[in-house]
Amino acid sequence: MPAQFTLSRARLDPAALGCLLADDSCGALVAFEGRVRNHNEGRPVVRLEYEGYEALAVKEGTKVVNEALARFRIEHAGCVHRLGPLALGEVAVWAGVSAHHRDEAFAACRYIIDEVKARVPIWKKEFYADGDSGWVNCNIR
Amino acid sequence: MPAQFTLSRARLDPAALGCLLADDSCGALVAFEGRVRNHNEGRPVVRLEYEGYEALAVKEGTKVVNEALARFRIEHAGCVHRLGPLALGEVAVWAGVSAHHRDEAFAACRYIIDEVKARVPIWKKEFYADGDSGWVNCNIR
Amino acid sequence: MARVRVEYFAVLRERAGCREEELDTQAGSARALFAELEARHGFPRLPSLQVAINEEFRDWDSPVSDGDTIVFIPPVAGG
Amino acid sequence: MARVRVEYFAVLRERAGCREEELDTQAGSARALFAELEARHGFPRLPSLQVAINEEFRDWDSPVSDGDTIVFIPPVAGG
Repeated sequence: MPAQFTLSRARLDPAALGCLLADDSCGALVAFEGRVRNHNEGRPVVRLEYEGYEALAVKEGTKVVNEALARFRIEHAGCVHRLGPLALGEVAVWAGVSAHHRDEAFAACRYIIDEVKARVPIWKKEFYADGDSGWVNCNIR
Repeated sequence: MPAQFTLSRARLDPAALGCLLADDSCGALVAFEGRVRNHNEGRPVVRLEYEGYEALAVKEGTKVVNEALARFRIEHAGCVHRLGPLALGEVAVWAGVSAHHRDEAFAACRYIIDEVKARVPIWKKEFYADGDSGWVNCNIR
Repeated sequence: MARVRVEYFAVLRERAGCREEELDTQAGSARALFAELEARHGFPRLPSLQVAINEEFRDWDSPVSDGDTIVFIPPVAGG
Repeated sequence: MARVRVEYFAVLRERAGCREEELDTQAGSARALFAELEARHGFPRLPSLQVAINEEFRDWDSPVSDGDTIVFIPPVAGG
Protein backbone atom coordinates (compact mmCIF):
# COMPACT_ATOMS: atom_id res chain seq x y z
CA MET A 1 0.00 0.00 0.00
CA PRO A 2 1.90 3.08 -1.18
CA ALA A 3 -0.21 5.76 0.52
CA GLN A 4 -2.43 5.00 3.48
CA PHE A 5 -5.02 7.72 3.02
CA THR A 6 -5.83 9.43 -0.24
CA LEU A 7 -8.49 11.63 -1.78
CA SER A 8 -9.92 10.96 -5.22
CA ARG A 9 -12.06 12.90 -7.67
CA ALA A 10 -12.41 9.78 -9.83
CA ARG A 11 -14.63 6.76 -9.17
CA LEU A 12 -13.22 4.27 -6.66
CA ASP A 13 -12.44 0.70 -7.68
CA PRO A 14 -12.82 -1.41 -4.51
CA ALA A 15 -11.40 -4.52 -6.20
CA ALA A 16 -8.20 -2.74 -7.19
CA LEU A 17 -7.93 -1.17 -3.75
CA GLY A 18 -8.37 -4.57 -2.08
CA CYS A 19 -5.55 -5.97 -4.20
CA LEU A 20 -3.17 -3.42 -2.73
CA LEU A 21 -3.72 -5.05 0.66
CA ALA A 22 -3.27 -8.63 -0.52
CA ASP A 23 -0.35 -10.54 0.89
CA ASP A 24 0.20 -14.30 1.14
CA SER A 25 0.67 -13.99 4.89
CA CYS A 26 -2.80 -12.50 5.40
CA GLY A 27 -5.75 -14.78 5.91
CA ALA A 28 -8.33 -12.06 6.39
CA LEU A 29 -9.37 -8.97 4.48
CA VAL A 30 -12.20 -6.75 5.68
CA ALA A 31 -13.39 -3.91 3.50
CA PHE A 32 -15.97 -1.21 4.10
CA GLU A 33 -17.69 0.76 1.35
CA GLY A 34 -19.74 3.83 2.15
CA ARG A 35 -22.14 4.49 -0.70
CA VAL A 36 -24.38 7.41 -1.54
CA ARG A 37 -27.83 6.57 -0.22
CA ASN A 38 -31.06 7.73 -1.80
CA HIS A 39 -32.31 9.03 1.55
CA ASN A 40 -31.08 10.64 4.77
CA GLU A 41 -33.15 11.20 7.87
CA GLY A 42 -36.30 10.56 5.89
CA ARG A 43 -35.55 12.95 3.00
CA PRO A 44 -35.05 11.65 -0.55
CA VAL A 45 -31.53 12.50 -1.74
CA VAL A 46 -30.72 12.78 -5.46
CA ARG A 47 -26.99 13.53 -5.38
CA LEU A 48 -24.13 14.62 -3.13
CA GLU A 49 -21.12 16.84 -3.19
CA TYR A 50 -18.06 16.34 -1.01
CA GLU A 51 -15.65 19.14 -0.26
CA GLY A 52 -12.39 18.68 1.65
CA TYR A 53 -9.69 20.76 3.25
CA GLU A 54 -7.33 18.58 1.30
CA ALA A 55 -3.97 19.17 2.98
CA LEU A 56 -5.30 18.60 6.48
CA ALA A 57 -7.65 15.81 5.37
CA VAL A 58 -4.73 13.78 4.03
CA LYS A 59 -2.69 14.47 7.18
CA GLU A 60 -5.49 13.51 9.54
CA GLY A 61 -6.61 10.51 7.48
CA THR A 62 -3.05 9.20 7.35
CA LYS A 63 -2.83 9.63 11.12
CA VAL A 64 -6.00 7.56 11.57
CA VAL A 65 -4.68 4.72 9.40
CA ASN A 66 -1.34 4.77 11.20
CA GLU A 67 -3.15 4.62 14.55
CA ALA A 68 -4.98 1.51 13.34
CA LEU A 69 -1.70 -0.07 12.24
CA ALA A 70 -0.24 0.63 15.70
CA ARG A 71 -3.24 -0.44 17.79
CA PHE A 72 -4.27 -3.63 16.04
CA ARG A 73 -2.32 -6.68 14.92
CA ILE A 74 -2.87 -6.04 11.22
CA GLU A 75 -0.59 -6.11 8.21
CA HIS A 76 -1.91 -3.50 5.79
CA ALA A 77 -4.58 -0.81 5.85
CA GLY A 78 -5.79 1.94 3.61
CA CYS A 79 -8.61 4.39 3.08
CA VAL A 80 -9.71 6.51 0.12
CA HIS A 81 -12.35 9.24 0.17
CA ARG A 82 -14.06 10.78 -2.85
CA LEU A 83 -14.35 14.52 -3.39
CA GLY A 84 -16.60 16.43 -5.78
CA PRO A 85 -20.04 15.49 -7.11
CA LEU A 86 -21.30 11.91 -6.60
CA ALA A 87 -24.33 10.11 -7.93
CA LEU A 88 -26.56 7.70 -5.99
CA GLY A 89 -24.91 4.34 -5.33
CA GLU A 90 -21.36 5.56 -5.91
CA VAL A 91 -18.71 4.63 -3.37
CA ALA A 92 -17.91 7.73 -1.30
CA VAL A 93 -15.38 6.12 1.00
CA TRP A 94 -13.51 2.83 1.05
CA ALA A 95 -11.54 1.41 3.96
CA GLY A 96 -9.73 -1.92 3.89
CA VAL A 97 -7.58 -3.92 6.28
CA SER A 98 -5.69 -7.18 5.88
CA ALA A 99 -4.47 -9.25 8.81
CA HIS A 100 -3.47 -12.74 9.78
CA HIS A 101 -6.71 -13.17 11.71
CA ARG A 102 -10.20 -11.80 11.23
CA ASP A 103 -10.78 -10.41 14.74
CA GLU A 104 -8.16 -7.75 14.27
CA ALA A 105 -9.16 -7.06 10.67
CA PHE A 106 -12.79 -6.34 11.63
CA ALA A 107 -11.82 -4.17 14.61
CA ALA A 108 -9.25 -2.14 12.67
CA CYS A 109 -11.53 -1.55 9.69
CA ARG A 110 -14.24 -0.34 12.02
CA TYR A 111 -11.77 1.94 13.82
CA ILE A 112 -10.62 3.53 10.58
CA ILE A 113 -14.05 4.30 9.19
CA ASP A 114 -15.33 5.63 12.55
CA GLU A 115 -12.34 7.90 13.07
CA VAL A 116 -12.23 9.11 9.48
CA LYS A 117 -15.89 10.10 9.65
CA ALA A 118 -15.39 11.87 12.98
CA ARG A 119 -12.06 13.63 12.39
CA VAL A 120 -11.14 14.15 8.75
CA PRO A 121 -12.11 17.63 7.44
CA ILE A 122 -14.47 16.60 4.66
CA TRP A 123 -17.96 18.00 4.27
CA LYS A 124 -21.02 16.61 2.55
CA LYS A 125 -23.69 18.66 0.82
CA GLU A 126 -26.90 16.78 0.08
CA PHE A 127 -29.23 17.73 -2.74
CA TYR A 128 -32.80 16.68 -2.08
CA ALA A 129 -35.58 15.63 -4.38
CA ASP A 130 -37.56 18.80 -3.53
CA GLY A 131 -34.76 21.04 -4.89
CA ASP A 132 -33.46 21.98 -1.43
CA SER A 133 -29.89 21.29 -0.35
CA GLY A 134 -27.87 21.40 2.83
CA TRP A 135 -24.52 20.72 4.49
CA VAL A 136 -24.83 17.62 6.65
CA ASN A 137 -24.28 18.20 10.42
CA CYS A 138 -24.25 21.96 9.89
CA ASN A 139 -27.84 22.65 10.80
CA ILE A 140 -28.07 26.19 12.01
CA ARG A 141 -29.08 26.53 15.65
CA MET B 1 -28.85 -11.61 -4.39
CA PRO B 2 -30.33 -14.71 -6.02
CA ALA B 3 -28.86 -17.35 -3.66
CA GLN B 4 -27.64 -16.50 -0.18
CA PHE B 5 -25.04 -19.21 0.22
CA THR B 6 -23.29 -21.00 -2.60
CA LEU B 7 -20.30 -23.21 -3.21
CA SER B 8 -17.89 -22.61 -6.06
CA ARG B 9 -15.11 -24.59 -7.72
CA ALA B 10 -14.13 -21.50 -9.74
CA ARG B 11 -12.21 -18.46 -8.50
CA LEU B 12 -14.30 -15.93 -6.59
CA ASP B 13 -14.74 -12.38 -7.88
CA PRO B 14 -15.32 -10.21 -4.79
CA ALA B 15 -16.15 -7.13 -6.91
CA ALA B 16 -18.90 -8.95 -8.78
CA LEU B 17 -20.20 -10.45 -5.54
CA GLY B 18 -20.27 -7.01 -3.90
CA CYS B 19 -22.32 -5.66 -6.81
CA LEU B 20 -25.05 -8.20 -6.06
CA LEU B 21 -25.55 -6.48 -2.71
CA ALA B 22 -25.61 -2.93 -4.05
CA ASP B 23 -28.80 -0.99 -3.64
CA ASP B 24 -29.38 2.77 -3.64
CA SER B 25 -30.98 2.56 -0.21
CA CYS B 26 -27.84 1.07 1.36
CA GLY B 27 -25.17 3.37 2.68
CA ALA B 28 -22.86 0.66 4.00
CA LEU B 29 -21.32 -2.45 2.55
CA VAL B 30 -18.99 -4.65 4.61
CA ALA B 31 -17.20 -7.54 2.96
CA PHE B 32 -14.93 -10.21 4.37
CA GLU B 33 -12.47 -12.23 2.30
CA GLY B 34 -10.75 -15.26 3.76
CA ARG B 35 -7.61 -15.98 1.79
CA VAL B 36 -5.22 -18.92 1.71
CA ARG B 37 -2.33 -18.02 4.01
CA ASN B 38 1.23 -19.20 3.51
CA HIS B 39 1.39 -20.43 7.11
CA ASN B 40 -0.76 -21.98 9.84
CA GLU B 41 0.29 -22.46 13.44
CA GLY B 42 3.89 -21.84 12.49
CA ARG B 43 4.04 -24.29 9.55
CA PRO B 44 4.63 -23.07 6.00
CA VAL B 45 1.63 -23.96 3.81
CA VAL B 46 2.00 -24.32 0.03
CA ARG B 47 -1.59 -25.09 -1.00
CA LEU B 48 -4.98 -26.16 0.29
CA GLU B 49 -7.83 -28.39 -0.62
CA TYR B 50 -11.41 -27.86 0.52
CA GLU B 51 -13.94 -30.65 0.58
CA GLY B 52 -17.62 -30.18 1.41
CA TYR B 53 -20.68 -32.25 2.16
CA GLU B 54 -22.35 -30.12 -0.46
CA ALA B 55 -26.06 -30.69 0.13
CA LEU B 56 -25.83 -30.04 3.86
CA ALA B 57 -23.27 -27.25 3.45
CA VAL B 58 -25.65 -25.27 1.24
CA LYS B 59 -28.53 -25.91 3.63
CA GLU B 60 -26.59 -24.87 6.72
CA GLY B 61 -24.88 -21.91 5.03
CA THR B 62 -28.24 -20.61 3.79
CA LYS B 63 -29.59 -20.98 7.32
CA VAL B 64 -26.71 -18.86 8.66
CA VAL B 65 -27.30 -16.08 6.14
CA ASN B 66 -31.04 -16.11 6.83
CA GLU B 67 -30.32 -15.88 10.56
CA ALA B 68 -28.20 -12.78 9.89
CA LEU B 69 -31.01 -11.24 7.81
CA ALA B 70 -33.43 -11.87 10.67
CA ARG B 71 -31.19 -10.75 13.56
CA PHE B 72 -29.69 -7.58 12.14
CA ARG B 73 -31.18 -4.56 10.40
CA ILE B 74 -29.56 -5.28 7.08
CA GLU B 75 -30.81 -5.28 3.51
CA HIS B 76 -28.83 -7.94 1.66
CA ALA B 77 -26.31 -10.61 2.59
CA GLY B 78 -24.48 -13.42 0.89
CA CYS B 79 -21.65 -15.85 1.30
CA VAL B 80 -19.71 -18.04 -1.14
CA HIS B 81 -17.21 -20.77 -0.25
CA ARG B 82 -14.67 -22.36 -2.57
CA LEU B 83 -14.23 -26.12 -2.92
CA GLY B 84 -11.36 -28.06 -4.47
CA PRO B 85 -7.69 -27.12 -4.72
CA LEU B 86 -6.63 -23.54 -3.93
CA ALA B 87 -3.33 -21.74 -4.33
CA LEU B 88 -1.82 -19.27 -1.85
CA GLY B 89 -3.56 -15.92 -1.80
CA GLU B 90 -6.77 -17.17 -3.39
CA VAL B 91 -10.07 -16.19 -1.80
CA ALA B 92 -11.46 -19.25 0.00
CA VAL B 93 -14.56 -17.60 1.40
CA TRP B 94 -16.36 -14.32 0.80
CA ALA B 95 -19.12 -12.85 2.95
CA GLY B 96 -20.80 -9.53 2.26
CA VAL B 97 -23.57 -7.48 3.83
CA SER B 98 -25.24 -4.24 2.81
CA ALA B 99 -27.27 -2.11 5.19
CA HIS B 100 -28.52 1.39 5.73
CA HIS B 101 -26.02 1.88 8.54
CA ARG B 102 -22.54 0.51 9.18
CA ASP B 103 -23.06 -0.81 12.72
CA GLU B 104 -25.42 -3.47 11.54
CA ALA B 105 -23.38 -4.26 8.42
CA PHE B 106 -20.23 -4.93 10.46
CA ALA B 107 -22.05 -7.04 13.05
CA ALA B 108 -23.91 -9.12 10.48
CA CYS B 109 -20.84 -9.77 8.33
CA ARG B 110 -18.96 -10.91 11.42
CA TYR B 111 -21.87 -13.16 12.42
CA ILE B 112 -22.00 -14.83 9.02
CA ILE B 113 -18.31 -15.62 8.76
CA ASP B 114 -18.10 -16.86 12.37
CA GLU B 115 -21.12 -19.14 12.02
CA VAL B 116 -20.14 -20.44 8.59
CA LYS B 117 -16.71 -21.41 9.87
CA ALA B 118 -18.19 -23.10 12.92
CA ARG B 119 -21.18 -24.89 11.42
CA VAL B 120 -20.97 -25.51 7.69
CA PRO B 121 -19.65 -28.99 6.81
CA ILE B 122 -16.56 -28.02 4.86
CA TRP B 123 -13.10 -29.41 5.57
CA LYS B 124 -9.67 -28.03 4.80
CA LYS B 125 -6.60 -30.10 4.01
CA GLU B 126 -3.33 -28.23 4.25
CA PHE B 127 -0.26 -29.23 2.27
CA TYR B 128 2.95 -28.14 3.97
CA ALA B 129 6.33 -27.13 2.59
CA ASP B 130 7.93 -30.27 4.05
CA GLY B 131 5.66 -32.54 1.97
CA ASP B 132 3.39 -33.43 4.89
CA SER B 133 -0.35 -32.74 4.83
CA GLY B 134 -3.24 -32.78 7.25
CA TRP B 135 -6.92 -32.10 7.80
CA VAL B 136 -7.28 -28.95 9.90
CA ASN B 137 -8.94 -29.44 13.33
CA CYS B 138 -8.82 -33.22 12.88
CA ASN B 139 -5.66 -33.88 14.87
CA ILE B 140 -5.79 -37.39 16.14
CA ARG B 141 -5.93 -37.66 19.92
CA MET C 1 -31.96 -55.13 9.93
CA ALA C 2 -31.74 -51.86 7.95
CA ARG C 3 -30.01 -51.21 4.64
CA VAL C 4 -28.34 -47.76 4.79
CA ARG C 5 -25.94 -45.69 2.74
CA VAL C 6 -22.99 -44.08 4.49
CA GLU C 7 -21.04 -41.23 2.88
CA TYR C 8 -17.53 -40.32 3.99
CA PHE C 9 -15.74 -36.99 3.83
CA ALA C 10 -12.29 -35.65 4.55
CA VAL C 11 -10.25 -37.66 7.05
CA LEU C 12 -12.95 -40.36 7.35
CA ARG C 13 -13.10 -40.75 3.56
CA GLU C 14 -9.36 -41.27 3.46
CA ARG C 15 -9.44 -43.83 6.27
CA ALA C 16 -12.44 -45.69 4.87
CA GLY C 17 -10.81 -45.69 1.44
CA CYS C 18 -14.13 -44.89 -0.24
CA ARG C 19 -16.60 -42.04 -0.68
CA GLU C 20 -19.62 -44.13 0.26
CA GLU C 21 -20.81 -47.61 0.97
CA GLU C 22 -24.12 -49.41 1.35
CA LEU C 23 -24.48 -51.81 4.23
CA ASP C 24 -26.93 -53.82 6.30
CA THR C 25 -26.87 -53.01 9.99
CA GLN C 26 -28.62 -53.97 13.19
CA ALA C 27 -27.38 -50.81 14.93
CA GLY C 28 -30.17 -49.22 16.95
CA SER C 29 -28.77 -45.71 16.73
CA ALA C 30 -26.36 -43.51 14.82
CA ARG C 31 -23.93 -43.96 17.71
CA ALA C 32 -24.04 -47.74 17.44
CA LEU C 33 -23.62 -47.59 13.68
CA PHE C 34 -20.54 -45.40 14.05
CA ALA C 35 -19.04 -47.80 16.61
CA GLU C 36 -19.53 -50.65 14.13
CA LEU C 37 -17.83 -48.74 11.29
CA GLU C 38 -15.10 -47.30 13.51
CA ALA C 39 -14.01 -50.82 14.40
CA ARG C 40 -14.15 -51.98 10.80
CA HIS C 41 -12.27 -49.03 9.23
CA GLY C 42 -10.00 -48.06 12.12
CA PHE C 43 -11.20 -44.47 12.23
CA PRO C 44 -9.07 -42.01 14.19
CA ARG C 45 -10.31 -40.49 17.45
CA LEU C 46 -11.42 -36.97 16.52
CA PRO C 47 -11.75 -33.92 18.78
CA SER C 48 -15.46 -33.83 17.91
CA LEU C 49 -17.89 -35.58 15.60
CA GLN C 50 -21.44 -34.88 14.45
CA VAL C 51 -23.88 -36.99 12.52
CA ALA C 52 -26.33 -36.12 9.74
CA ILE C 53 -29.15 -38.37 8.59
CA ASN C 54 -30.78 -37.61 5.25
CA GLU C 55 -29.10 -34.20 5.04
CA GLU C 56 -30.08 -33.03 8.53
CA PHE C 57 -27.89 -32.74 11.60
CA ARG C 58 -29.25 -35.29 14.10
CA ASP C 59 -28.77 -36.51 17.62
CA TRP C 60 -26.45 -39.48 18.16
CA ASP C 61 -29.34 -41.40 19.72
CA SER C 62 -31.40 -41.10 16.53
CA PRO C 63 -32.40 -44.48 15.05
CA VAL C 64 -31.13 -45.47 11.63
CA SER C 65 -33.79 -46.78 9.31
CA ASP C 66 -33.94 -48.63 6.04
CA GLY C 67 -33.02 -46.32 3.15
CA ASP C 68 -31.32 -43.65 5.30
CA THR C 69 -28.23 -41.82 4.12
CA ILE C 70 -25.87 -41.25 7.03
CA VAL C 71 -22.88 -38.91 7.16
CA PHE C 72 -20.41 -38.63 10.02
CA ILE C 73 -19.06 -35.10 10.22
CA PRO C 74 -15.49 -34.53 11.44
CA PRO C 75 -14.60 -31.10 12.90
CA VAL C 76 -15.39 -28.54 10.22
CA ALA C 77 -12.75 -26.09 8.99
CA GLY C 78 -14.23 -23.78 6.41
CA GLY C 79 -12.89 -20.31 5.67
CA MET D 1 -1.06 43.77 13.52
CA ALA D 2 -0.74 40.46 11.64
CA ARG D 3 -1.38 39.73 7.98
CA VAL D 4 -3.05 36.30 7.71
CA ARG D 5 -4.75 34.18 5.11
CA VAL D 6 -8.11 32.61 5.90
CA GLU D 7 -9.50 29.74 3.83
CA TYR D 8 -13.19 28.86 3.86
CA PHE D 9 -14.87 25.53 3.24
CA ALA D 10 -18.40 24.21 2.92
CA VAL D 11 -21.08 26.28 4.67
CA LEU D 12 -18.56 28.97 5.70
CA ARG D 13 -17.29 29.28 2.13
CA GLU D 14 -20.83 29.80 0.89
CA ARG D 15 -21.57 32.41 3.54
CA ALA D 16 -18.27 34.25 3.06
CA GLY D 17 -18.80 34.16 -0.70
CA CYS D 18 -15.13 33.34 -1.29
CA ARG D 19 -12.66 30.46 -0.91
CA GLU D 20 -10.05 32.57 0.85
CA GLU D 21 -9.10 36.07 1.82
CA GLU D 22 -6.04 37.87 3.14
CA LEU D 23 -6.53 40.34 5.93
CA ASP D 24 -4.81 42.39 8.60
CA THR D 25 -5.99 41.65 12.10
CA GLN D 26 -5.26 42.70 15.66
CA ALA D 27 -6.99 39.60 17.01
CA GLY D 28 -4.95 38.06 19.81
CA SER D 29 -6.25 34.54 19.28
CA ALA D 30 -7.99 32.29 16.78
CA ARG D 31 -11.17 32.82 18.80
CA ALA D 32 -10.96 36.60 18.49
CA LEU D 33 -10.24 36.34 14.78
CA PHE D 34 -13.31 34.16 14.26
CA ALA D 35 -15.49 36.62 16.20
CA GLU D 36 -14.25 39.41 13.92
CA LEU D 37 -15.03 37.43 10.74
CA GLU D 38 -18.30 36.05 12.06
CA ALA D 39 -19.57 39.58 12.51
CA ARG D 40 -18.35 40.65 9.09
CA HIS D 41 -19.70 37.68 7.11
CA GLY D 42 -22.73 36.80 9.20
CA PHE D 43 -21.67 33.17 9.72
CA PRO D 44 -24.32 30.77 11.00
CA ARG D 45 -24.13 29.34 14.51
CA LEU D 46 -22.82 25.81 14.06
CA PRO D 47 -23.20 22.79 16.37
CA SER D 48 -19.39 22.71 16.66
CA LEU D 49 -16.38 24.38 15.14
CA GLN D 50 -12.65 23.67 15.14
CA VAL D 51 -9.72 25.74 13.99
CA ALA D 52 -6.56 24.80 12.10
CA ILE D 53 -3.50 27.02 11.80
CA ASN D 54 -0.94 26.17 9.13
CA GLU D 55 -2.51 22.76 8.49
CA GLU D 56 -2.63 21.67 12.15
CA PHE D 57 -5.67 21.46 14.43
CA ARG D 58 -5.08 24.07 17.16
CA ASP D 59 -6.60 25.36 20.35
CA TRP D 60 -8.95 28.36 20.10
CA ASP D 61 -6.64 30.30 22.40
CA SER D 62 -3.71 29.94 19.99
CA PRO D 63 -2.30 33.26 18.80
CA VAL D 64 -2.48 34.17 15.13
CA SER D 65 0.77 35.43 13.67
CA ASP D 66 1.90 37.20 10.56
CA GLY D 67 1.90 34.80 7.60
CA ASP D 68 -0.40 32.21 9.20
CA THR D 69 -3.02 30.34 7.18
CA ILE D 70 -6.14 29.85 9.26
CA VAL D 71 -9.05 27.52 8.53
CA PHE D 72 -12.27 27.32 10.53
CA ILE D 73 -13.64 23.80 10.38
CA PRO D 74 -17.43 23.25 10.48
CA PRO D 75 -18.75 19.86 11.68
CA VAL D 76 -17.19 17.25 9.41
CA ALA D 77 -19.35 14.78 7.50
CA GLY D 78 -17.16 12.39 5.55
CA GLY D 79 -18.25 8.92 4.52
